[in-house]
Amino acid sequence: MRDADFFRRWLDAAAAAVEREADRLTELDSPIGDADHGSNLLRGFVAVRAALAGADASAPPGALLQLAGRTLISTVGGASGPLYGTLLRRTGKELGEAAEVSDEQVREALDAGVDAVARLGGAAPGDKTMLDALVPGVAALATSYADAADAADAGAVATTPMLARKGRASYLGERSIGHQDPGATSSALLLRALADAAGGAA
Amino acid sequence: MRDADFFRRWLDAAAAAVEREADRLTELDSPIGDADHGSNLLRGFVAVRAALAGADASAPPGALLQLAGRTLISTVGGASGPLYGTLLRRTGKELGEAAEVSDEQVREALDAGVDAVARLGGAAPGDKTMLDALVPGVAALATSYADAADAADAGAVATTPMLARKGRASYLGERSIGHQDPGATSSALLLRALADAAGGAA
Amino acid sequence: MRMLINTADTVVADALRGMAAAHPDLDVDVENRLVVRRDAREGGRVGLVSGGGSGHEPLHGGFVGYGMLSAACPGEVFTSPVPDQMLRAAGAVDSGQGVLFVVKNYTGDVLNFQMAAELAEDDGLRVEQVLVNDDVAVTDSLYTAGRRGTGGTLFVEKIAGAAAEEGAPLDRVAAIARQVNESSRSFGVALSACTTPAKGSPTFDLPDGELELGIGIHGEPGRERRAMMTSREIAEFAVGAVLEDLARSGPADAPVLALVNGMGATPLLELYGFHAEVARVLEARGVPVARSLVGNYVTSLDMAGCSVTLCRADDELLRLWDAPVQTAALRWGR
Amino acid sequence: MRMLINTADTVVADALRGMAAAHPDLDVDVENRLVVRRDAREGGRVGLVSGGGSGHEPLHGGFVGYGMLSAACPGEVFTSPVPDQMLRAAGAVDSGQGVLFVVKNYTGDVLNFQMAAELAEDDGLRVEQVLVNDDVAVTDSLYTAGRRGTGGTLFVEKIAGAAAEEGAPLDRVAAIARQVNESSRSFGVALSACTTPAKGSPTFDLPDGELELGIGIHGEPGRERRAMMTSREIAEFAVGAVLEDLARSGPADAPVLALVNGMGATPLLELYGFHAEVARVLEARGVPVARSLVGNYVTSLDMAGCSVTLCRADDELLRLWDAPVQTAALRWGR
Ligand SMILES: Nc1ncnc2c1ncn2[C@@H]1O[C@H](COP(=O)(O)OP(=O)(O)O)[C@@H](O)[C@H]1O
Ligand SMILES: Nc1ncnc2c1ncn2[C@@H]1O[C@H](COP(=O)(O)OP(=O)(O)O)[C@@H](O)[C@H]1O
Ligand SMILES: [Mg+2]
Ligand SMILES: [Mg+2]
Ligand SMILES: [Mg+2]
Ligand SMILES: [Mg+2]
Repeated sequence: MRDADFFRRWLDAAAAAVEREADRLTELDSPIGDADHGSNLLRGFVAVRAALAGADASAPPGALLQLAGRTLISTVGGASGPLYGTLLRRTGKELGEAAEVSDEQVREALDAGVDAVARLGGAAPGDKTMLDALVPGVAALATSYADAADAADAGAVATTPMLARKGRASYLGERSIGHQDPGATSSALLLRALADAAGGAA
Repeated sequence: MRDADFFRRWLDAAAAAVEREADRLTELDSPIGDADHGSNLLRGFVAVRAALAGADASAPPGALLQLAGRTLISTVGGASGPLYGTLLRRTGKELGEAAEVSDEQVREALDAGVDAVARLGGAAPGDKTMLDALVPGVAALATSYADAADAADAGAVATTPMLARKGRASYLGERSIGHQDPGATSSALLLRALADAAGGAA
Repeated sequence: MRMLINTADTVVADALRGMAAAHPDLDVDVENRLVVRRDAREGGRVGLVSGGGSGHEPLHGGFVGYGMLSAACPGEVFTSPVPDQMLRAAGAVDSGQGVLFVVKNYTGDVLNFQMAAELAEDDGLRVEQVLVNDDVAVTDSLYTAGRRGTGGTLFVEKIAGAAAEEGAPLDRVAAIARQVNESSRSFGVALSACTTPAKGSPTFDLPDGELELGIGIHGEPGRERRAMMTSREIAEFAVGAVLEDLARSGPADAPVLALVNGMGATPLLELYGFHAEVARVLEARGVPVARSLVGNYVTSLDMAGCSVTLCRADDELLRLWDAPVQTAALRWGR
Repeated sequence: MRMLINTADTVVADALRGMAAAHPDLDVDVENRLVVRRDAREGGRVGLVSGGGSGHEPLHGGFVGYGMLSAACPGEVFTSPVPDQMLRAAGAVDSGQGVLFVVKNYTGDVLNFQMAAELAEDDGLRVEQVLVNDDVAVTDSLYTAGRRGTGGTLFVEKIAGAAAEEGAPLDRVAAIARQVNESSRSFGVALSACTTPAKGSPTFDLPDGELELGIGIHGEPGRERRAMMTSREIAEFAVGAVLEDLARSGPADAPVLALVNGMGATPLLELYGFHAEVARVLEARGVPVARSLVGNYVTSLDMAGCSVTLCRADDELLRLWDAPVQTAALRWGR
């Protein structure tokens, strides 16, 4: 079973990954975007850290994720703010009030979260967006957290040859081919952070 | 004695020199000026060519120089337009209506022209301006046209270590040191053209 | 990095402090990132709220005031604002007549404004939204993010703002805004990339002697790179693309409002020269230019380049365009 | 060369054609290089004529109109106009009340305007001249070319223009213009050099991470090169230099008009941020800011950087500043 501390460790590891990789994410967002993805997420996860630090010590997993999601929505802006915010809020809502949740519940909740992202943004796998990492990543949760991280990584890498159909990269048409999607890359970081949290607890 | 044709050849050679050296003059005007001296004179001397082509075949030396001076004033702009325009107009006025003039008259007329430039611009030799080529150049006319050209060349080169006190270069203060003055350089071209005209006629 | 800034993080807050100092007639909330017309709630007008990433100045903050926007929500550089800003802005300008959100069509702007609209409606406000998507360089389809909102935004904000100022009700202001958007098309070119404070180096590499055709206003490269063209050739290309698209939805010879817009680093001297070519092409094609605007209005930081926007204008749009406006960046008639 | 032009030779003519197309209310004479207020001769006002090299847009052509200039004479890029232009302009705007030439203090401008003034007087016109020399970066002495005319020119043209519009006689308009000049001081910095069309490459080499202090508006380097400074440090330096000089001729705590002027390629976002710092320094020194203007007004082609100009303003200057103006680039009150 996974308690609130597990989710705090996840979000903490995610924040650390974003801090570490912010410049690279912004760099990826330059040729096919507007060079802000790293600074967007950095602003958001710094705020998430602060929000979690201020949250009730007894807050259950679902409440923590919803708080993190609301914080991203209120601080990130851009496309990724509402999308990642929705991912965490929806996942949190699915987890409800329980103090501890099973890995199966985590998987189902994340599945619902990813669904909400797809509905909000109108994108599908293959469109060269964060969904190309999130969808295979969350699917692989069925085997293990480590597999999920690996699948998300592979999904992110696989966006390189894709032609973008959503987000700013789509404005480039054919010229979007040959660049890895920044959002898929940050999604892979999030799932790697989840695996780290799970690994540390194992 | 020097007839109208001599002065036509002078101005023609001057125009050719400016056409040839325009980029270099503009280049010299970049570090200590505003990067337009070459294009300024080019515009002016192209117009002078046209004006002379349209001038009465019987026009005497004085009239030709006045016409060239007026043309420079009406087409060049900047500092060099009124200054070179005044040089030629004043020199032309000194030559009066005579169809032929002696070298001594040429020297005296140019002397008056250079004086007019000094009065108009308020500069003196040593201020890092065209006067640093014109004054020694016209003084050396007392010996020969070739000496005048050499003296003007030397005068232009000697502006390099000077601190500018007039014109745009003066805004730079100490930083004007180490650059050759563009106006002194074009003045040396004018006197070299004069020597060429005299040499060709000799 | 050649920027006149303190730190990359404070660029937007610093600019808002400067707007506050320069324009005492505006309510500038630096903390909450809002520029609000001081008398926004007086007169019982429909509120007009826009916003988007910063870096496009004077859009949108420079267009807040009499006859144009009621409030603007500046996001971080090239990053759409967060819903909290639009929600607060809506609350600050609503006088019971409802609020129109003017949203440039970017995924981020659309999602954030949408969230704000839902929250505002939860609060009991009436909110309409108009999406600006005037950029013909981008293929429009159900399966893409669709066309970007660029120069046409100025026309929408000015003309809808004039309607709101006259006291038109929300549905009418929204309808006019949509009409202006549907009548507006833009095309942009870049002669250089721009540099965001966060990245500190140009967003793409454009060798001397080449240009990008079909750029947006966020430093993204265009659809196509070509060898440098003359101002005349660019005008022919850009106006041609705009007119071709515009002709699909109306008469090809209707009078237009013409905006020649600088991307930030192109001198006004060049923009006027370009406008001469735009006017020439329009004349050759028999399109009367009813009004012209030349300058930096919807920029992309320090990018060199320009865009041209044409808006087919009937008498009513023209009348609203000519109506008095008093903002930091657009002003006439008072 | 990243320019939106046809050819280097046609830049000024092309821009004038564009002005003619954009502003049907102006008389633009492309051939003779003149921008004239259409009703310049009506109303029996003193004529206000200015001009100078092109590349500083919107100065001067953008300031022709009601309450400001009667005519502008654009020279080639960075090259003062020729006397023929000013003479023709004087003839076109004189209604018998005489003409004031507003001349920025550069050798070329001074000489060409002087020649024009003499020719105009030969034609029987009354001509006064005012020399603008507001740039404190340059040492003023009898033995040099003296201080440059920069941002203060806008204050002189606006305020003297308002006086002329009110019907003040020539000597009074000239006296006000001189008072404004004597009350104005400027200081400029460059973060990059500019590129003239004729040369096609930057006028000087400025490595990343350095800036030039005390630049003019013709792409000339400044007095001093330094390691990059923050916006706050630059404001402290520039405002300090301006105030120190201004204090020599009047009370140190008099209200000022403040102009934060972009050199061409610096985004408005940054200019507003810089204005915040300027306002902060002025407040710390107890100098009230009566009015602010932030934007690109007296530029240096595509140079990145800015200048700050302060003009000590008594009630009468303030009243004339606030008076209506209707030009392409400055407009309020009508
Ligand atoms: N419609 C969409 N659905 C899913 N993800 C999207 C969508 N649009 C954009 N994204 C993701 O968002 C990322 C960009 O985020 P970011 O740079 O922060 O926002 P913006 O594009 O507004 O600058 C893209 O790389 C892509 O993965
Ligand atoms: N007061 C002056 N007296 C004499 N020559 C001058 C004076 N001021 C400038 N010059 C000359 O003019 C030259 C610059 O000419 P030019 O570049 O055509 O004009 P501008 O300085 O107006 O751009 C300088 O190199 C200098 O030789
Ligand atoms: Mg982005
Ligand atoms: Mg020069
Ligand atoms: Mg963005
Ligand atoms: Mg010059």
